[in-house]
Amino acid sequence: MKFAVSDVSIDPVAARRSVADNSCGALVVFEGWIRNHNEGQAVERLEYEVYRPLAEKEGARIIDEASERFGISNAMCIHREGLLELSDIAVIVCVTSAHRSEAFAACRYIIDELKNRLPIWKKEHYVSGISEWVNCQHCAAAG
Amino acid sequence: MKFAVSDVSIDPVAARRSVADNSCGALVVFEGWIRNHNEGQAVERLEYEVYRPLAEKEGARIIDEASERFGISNAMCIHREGLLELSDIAVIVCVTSAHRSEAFAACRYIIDELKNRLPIWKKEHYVSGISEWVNCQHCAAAG
Amino acid sequence: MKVKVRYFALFREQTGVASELVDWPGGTAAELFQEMTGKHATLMPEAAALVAVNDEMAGWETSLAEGDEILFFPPVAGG
Amino acid sequence: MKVKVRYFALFREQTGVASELVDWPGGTAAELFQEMTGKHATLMPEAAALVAVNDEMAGWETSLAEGDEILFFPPVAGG
Repeated sequence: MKFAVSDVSIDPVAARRSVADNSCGALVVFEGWIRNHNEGQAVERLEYEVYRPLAEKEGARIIDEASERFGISNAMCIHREGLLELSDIAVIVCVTSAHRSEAFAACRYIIDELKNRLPIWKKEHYVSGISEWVNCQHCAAAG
Repeated sequence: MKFAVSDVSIDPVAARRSVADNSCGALVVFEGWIRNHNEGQAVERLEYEVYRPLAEKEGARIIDEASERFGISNAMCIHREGLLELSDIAVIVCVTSAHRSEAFAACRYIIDELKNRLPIWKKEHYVSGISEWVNCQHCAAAG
Repeated sequence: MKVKVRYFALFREQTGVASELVDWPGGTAAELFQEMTGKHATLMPEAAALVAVNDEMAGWETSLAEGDEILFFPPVAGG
Repeated sequence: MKVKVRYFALFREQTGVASELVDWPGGTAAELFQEMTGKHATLMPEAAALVAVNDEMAGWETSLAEGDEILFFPPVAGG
């Protein structure tokens, strides 16, 4: 399991453990959390819709690309779907390697590519009662 | 406690928790682990010597610099001293911020500066029975 | 030519359907998107959207075949 | 002029002492390092080492004063 979509809470301890290996000198972890504000709006909770068949295939591909490109030891990622509350972990990426530069670069690569390429959509529910699909309001207005 | 030297095992879960805050959307963690090889030698265990008064002052300064420079929310670091075994955590850096770019940049800055500036020395004990102060053998030979 | 079209997230809410069977003269993914934009009147410009055909990401110029499953994705926002 | 010199890691092993009191004519940190290199015959070139005076990192050109505590650091290797 290099890439997974989960409909239950992400366990960061288990994620970290899954990439450990005593040939590695460096671990870099990225976690994306649900924060209480976005673009000036107070956020109450958030909903991720994931198209799993393609997200899983593309997620695994991104991790393979990072492995080849940066020569890391291990990498994994879990992305949530469903309803999330403040402070929940939306996504975790863990990378290990012999030295730290590759681990930093690969972790950054994986999260950047995931955000651009995976068929995942985020609907923010604001304290005001309004809800909105993130990244869609401007395009919709232009359409 | 932004920067600490510890003579007991580092708890990565407590470290992570200490920087959490629901205005943050990103957590980046770096952990340095004792790996089983260095420059072609099989490593058995490792010893860190730390000059605490200066390490603590300089460590806190580096974290302040990172906070100012990258505008992050929270950052912390713990560095071990004493005898460490394979897979032990030698150092952990945790950084949170609203967005991921600053967290990655600040985490990288902190670990790079720590390695260059803190009065900490590492003696590697190899499986061969030899032990050596890291970064010192070449200079000593030249002297 | 019959194809199946699936809508996600904002597109599903705009069209009011998760999927539909479409019988049309055939053409590219872009042409089908135009067709559906006309039908539902609410989809955004294709430049902002993505398309996948049979569970692989595809370009808008892809020619569609009988029985293809076409997925229209609004801008993604993972992470 | 009396100063206290402290040695760490490799330097402590090379000199065989963790610290010593030195009575010398005075001068810069670099000059004291040369003096101690002569005495112990085993310290590395100053370019590879670091010096701190009274618990603050210092330059090799720092002039030392009576009672200063001078710390000689071999190359650091944290992390």
